[in-house]
Amino acid sequence: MKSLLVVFLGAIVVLFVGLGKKETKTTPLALLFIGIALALIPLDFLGKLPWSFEKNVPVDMLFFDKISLSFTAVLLLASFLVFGLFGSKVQVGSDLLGLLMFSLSGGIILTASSNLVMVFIGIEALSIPLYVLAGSRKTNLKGNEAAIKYFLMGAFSTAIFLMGCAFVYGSTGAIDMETIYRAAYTMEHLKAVSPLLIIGTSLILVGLSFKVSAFPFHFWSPDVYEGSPNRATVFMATIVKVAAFSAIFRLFSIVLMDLRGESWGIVVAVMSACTILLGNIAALRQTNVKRTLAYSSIAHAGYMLMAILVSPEMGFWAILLYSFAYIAASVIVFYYFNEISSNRDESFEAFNGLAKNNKFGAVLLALSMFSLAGIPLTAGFAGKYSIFSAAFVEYKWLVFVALLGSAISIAYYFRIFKSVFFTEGDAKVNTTAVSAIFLGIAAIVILLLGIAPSILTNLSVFKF
Amino acid sequence: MNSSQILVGVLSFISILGAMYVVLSKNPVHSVLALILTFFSISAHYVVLNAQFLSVVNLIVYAGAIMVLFLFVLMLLNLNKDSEPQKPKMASIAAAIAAGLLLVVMVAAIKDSADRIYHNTVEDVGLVKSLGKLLFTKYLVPFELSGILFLAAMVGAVLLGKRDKQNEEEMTNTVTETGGTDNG
Amino acid sequence: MDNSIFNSVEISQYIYLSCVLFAIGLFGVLYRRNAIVLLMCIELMLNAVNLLFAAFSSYMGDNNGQLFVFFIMVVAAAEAAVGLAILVMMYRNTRSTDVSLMDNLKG
Amino acid sequence: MELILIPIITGIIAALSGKWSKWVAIVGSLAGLVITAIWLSKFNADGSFNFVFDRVWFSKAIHFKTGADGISMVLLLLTNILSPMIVLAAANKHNTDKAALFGLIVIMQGALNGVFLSMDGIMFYIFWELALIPVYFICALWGENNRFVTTLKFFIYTFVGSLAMLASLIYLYSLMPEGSFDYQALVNVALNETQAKWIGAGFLLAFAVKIPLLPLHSWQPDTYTEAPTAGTMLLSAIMLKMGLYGLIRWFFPLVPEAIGFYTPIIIAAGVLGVLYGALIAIRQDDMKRLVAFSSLSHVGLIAAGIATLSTTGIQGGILQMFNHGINVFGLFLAIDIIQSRAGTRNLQHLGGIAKQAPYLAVGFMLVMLATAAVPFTNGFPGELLLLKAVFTKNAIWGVFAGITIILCAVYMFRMYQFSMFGTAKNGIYLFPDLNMREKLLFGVLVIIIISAGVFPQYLLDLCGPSVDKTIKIIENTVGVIS
Repeated sequence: MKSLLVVFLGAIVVLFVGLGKKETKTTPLALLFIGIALALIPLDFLGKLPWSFEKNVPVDMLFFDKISLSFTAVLLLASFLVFGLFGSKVQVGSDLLGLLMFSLSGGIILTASSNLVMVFIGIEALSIPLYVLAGSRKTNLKGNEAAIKYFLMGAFSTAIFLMGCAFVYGSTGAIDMETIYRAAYTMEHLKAVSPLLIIGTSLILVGLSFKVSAFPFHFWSPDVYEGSPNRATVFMATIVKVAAFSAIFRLFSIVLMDLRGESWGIVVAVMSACTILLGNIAALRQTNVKRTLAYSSIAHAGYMLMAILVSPEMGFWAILLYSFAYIAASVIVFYYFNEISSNRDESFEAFNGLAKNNKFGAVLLALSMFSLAGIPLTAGFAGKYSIFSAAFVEYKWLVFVALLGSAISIAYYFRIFKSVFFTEGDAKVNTTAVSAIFLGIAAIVILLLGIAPSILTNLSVFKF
Repeated sequence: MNSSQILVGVLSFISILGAMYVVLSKNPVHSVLALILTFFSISAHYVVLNAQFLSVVNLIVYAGAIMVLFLFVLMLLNLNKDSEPQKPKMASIAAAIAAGLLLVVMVAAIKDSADRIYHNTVEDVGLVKSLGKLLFTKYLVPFELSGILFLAAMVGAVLLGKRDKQNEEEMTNTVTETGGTDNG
Repeated sequence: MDNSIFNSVEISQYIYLSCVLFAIGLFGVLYRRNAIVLLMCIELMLNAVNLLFAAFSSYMGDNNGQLFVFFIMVVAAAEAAVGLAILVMMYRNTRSTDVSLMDNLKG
Repeated sequence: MELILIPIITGIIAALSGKWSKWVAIVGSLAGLVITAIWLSKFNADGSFNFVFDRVWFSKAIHFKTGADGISMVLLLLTNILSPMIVLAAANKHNTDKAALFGLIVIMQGALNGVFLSMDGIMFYIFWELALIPVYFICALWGENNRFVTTLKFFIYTFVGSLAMLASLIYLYSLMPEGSFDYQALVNVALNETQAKWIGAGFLLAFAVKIPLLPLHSWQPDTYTEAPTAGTMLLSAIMLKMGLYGLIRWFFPLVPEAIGFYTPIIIAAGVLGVLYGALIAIRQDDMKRLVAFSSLSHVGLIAAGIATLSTTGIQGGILQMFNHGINVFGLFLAIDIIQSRAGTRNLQHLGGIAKQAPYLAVGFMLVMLATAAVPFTNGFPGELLLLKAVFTKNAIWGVFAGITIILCAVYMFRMYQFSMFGTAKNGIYLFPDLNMREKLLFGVLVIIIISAGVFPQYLLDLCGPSVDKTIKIIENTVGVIS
């Protein structure tokens, strides 16, 4: 709650400090607020936190437990890195920064919501600023296209999500998650799950799948990612995805857990398998790095969906680890992509020869590629391992598909490798000291969670 | 068949008719007008359902504010003519199949389970008083948050609507007569 | 209050009505190409949802559903504002609101 | 523990230390050798695991657990003897960025030590993958023209193999009530035959790609040819042994239920590899390619010998793993020296080197004889034990495998004759003899070749009890293996 308030306050302050003045640099201010919010997370953890529905939090609609705080930490870390790396170089207006912070607070609401109304408001608060962000290059046709596509898809998926909520409301008589949980539990035990509830959860799943761009609702994301300005793309790829996953996790893994075998389990499993395969295979055929990254992020959504299918304790740990790994690596890759492609060349060739001119960058890129591909001793491996081992008991075939997907992913990650390390060229990135610090933080996250992922679990708060 | 059944039937018919016209009309302005008609019928439904507050809000927010905004934009952009090119048949068939499938699935789900929804009519449901009480106690947090959401939306709309000099110079095919700036 | 409506009209009738409206809206989203009409179709879908919520709420005697509708209306207004702003921006650049012209992004 | 960390840390330091990196790397890898020597002196060869180090790592199920028994000790010895020599051998290269190369070699040493020391399934997997990355970079950064495609093929082959192994490990893990990846716990899991076959398939895929066994070998000759010499040495002399070691330590003890199904396959693939490799090697003109195929042939015999699951077979396999590592290093060293001076390694363009470089001629001769398994060189006892084991298991396969000695002699002598004798076909070139560094390398090699040839008993005693224990583990499940 404290973090949420700080982010809100920060958004408003940033918005008004920069108002009217053209060249004010408000990035440090935004970073300050996000930093404070991030620092407040451990404080919240020190108190005794409920795991799920033990109510001892005064705020009724928002629910700050281990799950929401952990996801909030991921979101804040991600936005800290994004703001640090993408806010400093290009002149970003304070209005855009403020909007990003509004969006971030929408993400935090989403992670903490304990009521479908709050989920809805969270989604909207997360998305509406991003519709604007996607179109912030006003005269760029690609930017316009991305904005309109993102907006239409977003509004459309929200409508579907709301229809699902209505059905759930009709079948359980409630919109707060605790009552839904009870009702679903009772229904499961009476062996009389209402078809209304099943179709409601399916529609909710569809609506949220649009947000995380899971198959078959992924088609918009490569276009939107490509057309949006880089800072919006990285925000969509990291913060939106993780926030939407936190909502999916809470709704499906916890609230509707009892219905998994009955209704959505196999659907999610098939979706995740298709997402993984499609994302990885389609990424192979791209010539534009940004589109490749978009498809790769689709594939990663598939892996994260797997974590919904297992018991909440294991799934939570896995998805959290995966989120950390994913955001840290994505931010690094997008940063270098942003710096390199500034002269409008978004092909793989733009990366040619980076290793010669910028060793630091090449090593960091290698590290994040390894993490994304799931090579051991990076956080990506720890995340993949925990997801796979948790899912193996029930969904063996899915794990095989996922392993196959990982093997395929090597090929396109190594295309970037090829350009960076093995091809002559003149790609150059002038990393400032400030950027280097943020990149260093991301790299440390990757390495630390890769070498000793147990530090996450060993924090006493994560012991379930 | 008693009077309320007939009333609901007629209202439903109007809603569906309006909705069909929204989708099928070639002229966007006609669509908007049909949509307003649909919204009015839905408001009437709310009255029948004893949800007076919603009915009023629906009229004010949807039929009043949003639809006027739509009309305003349509007029502003001079879109009030049949500008849309014909779509290939295949696309319309595919769209119809997709929508029809969803409808069938939903109807099939309802068929068996509608009677399981329990009826429990409480006197003050839907009245402004009870809703207001709930809104400012239990739903205070979402209420405040949606205020902030509005702030964000407003900033965003202004940001998109305004034209800054730097962009003006880049602009290749500037359209001068369409300066809609205040849609927030 | 007049309770006769709840006794004489089945709730399923409202559910069917909302589903039909929702499906019409969905069809429109898939079928039409004018962005502004697409936006209208989405509003139509949202209204179907609202109606469904209100019906459930009235029949179950539970106020929460009606408040949900209130929030949907409010937020949809914000969304529509931003959407129209994007639309105007698009129109300035392309002199059209036809989404099928938007195919610059291809893989 | 220290055997893993010290090389990795010094490797990273070496990669960062610019022009001093050569010395840092040599010191780091020699430190590994010194620790191995100390461990050898303290080693208690009774078949148990010595020097056990155990800490919780990822979670309760995954520990950082290391330990060395006789089998590991032989391979640790091989790794730590060869790593300093590979650094030294690479030290003359005019590479653009030597620092990273030396660093990567030493990191590789640490990762390989990790593979041979792991006593936890996931830890084994992690080091298995970790060993792949430095060698990938060595090959891809300093290799020859076509290196990117070749190394990518190599990487994908091995990566797919390792993913299959990961799947098998997770499968095994999911069958345990108290999940754990501890070696002992994994060994203890009781499987039915179908499960054992599936799990075995995952492991075997990983190991067979690395060894490489016959249908999965296609990455090998290309990679050897394209890789820089240091990379080829690491790959052939040490990395191949990871697969063979995996067979002994992990494959057979973990899925003994499926050995009835898998041993014939491995023996067949091994022996066919022996013939195939040897026959192709005879026709090669590129010396590196020739040695690559000869290596395929030798390793096939080792795999077949191990799969007989007899004491002679496994002991011979371990002995031969050590000796093949030494010999193949020697061969690639000689080829590297020839190539760097003559500018080519094509046999058709070489000749007459012996006259100009007698020291090289003698050293090369000895290595070649050892590879051809001439008595009193190190190649002989291992090959003898392996052939005996295969012959006892299946006479026909044994006879086929026996042909290898003749074929090996043919291609080795052909290579030697074409390169060393006669006259240069490619004009006359000046061929300076070995310098001090190369003399040192060959000197050490000669000492090891002769001493391991004359006293093979030392290594056999070192690994004997552990081999017996491994066989006992398997027999506990499936009964006595004939």
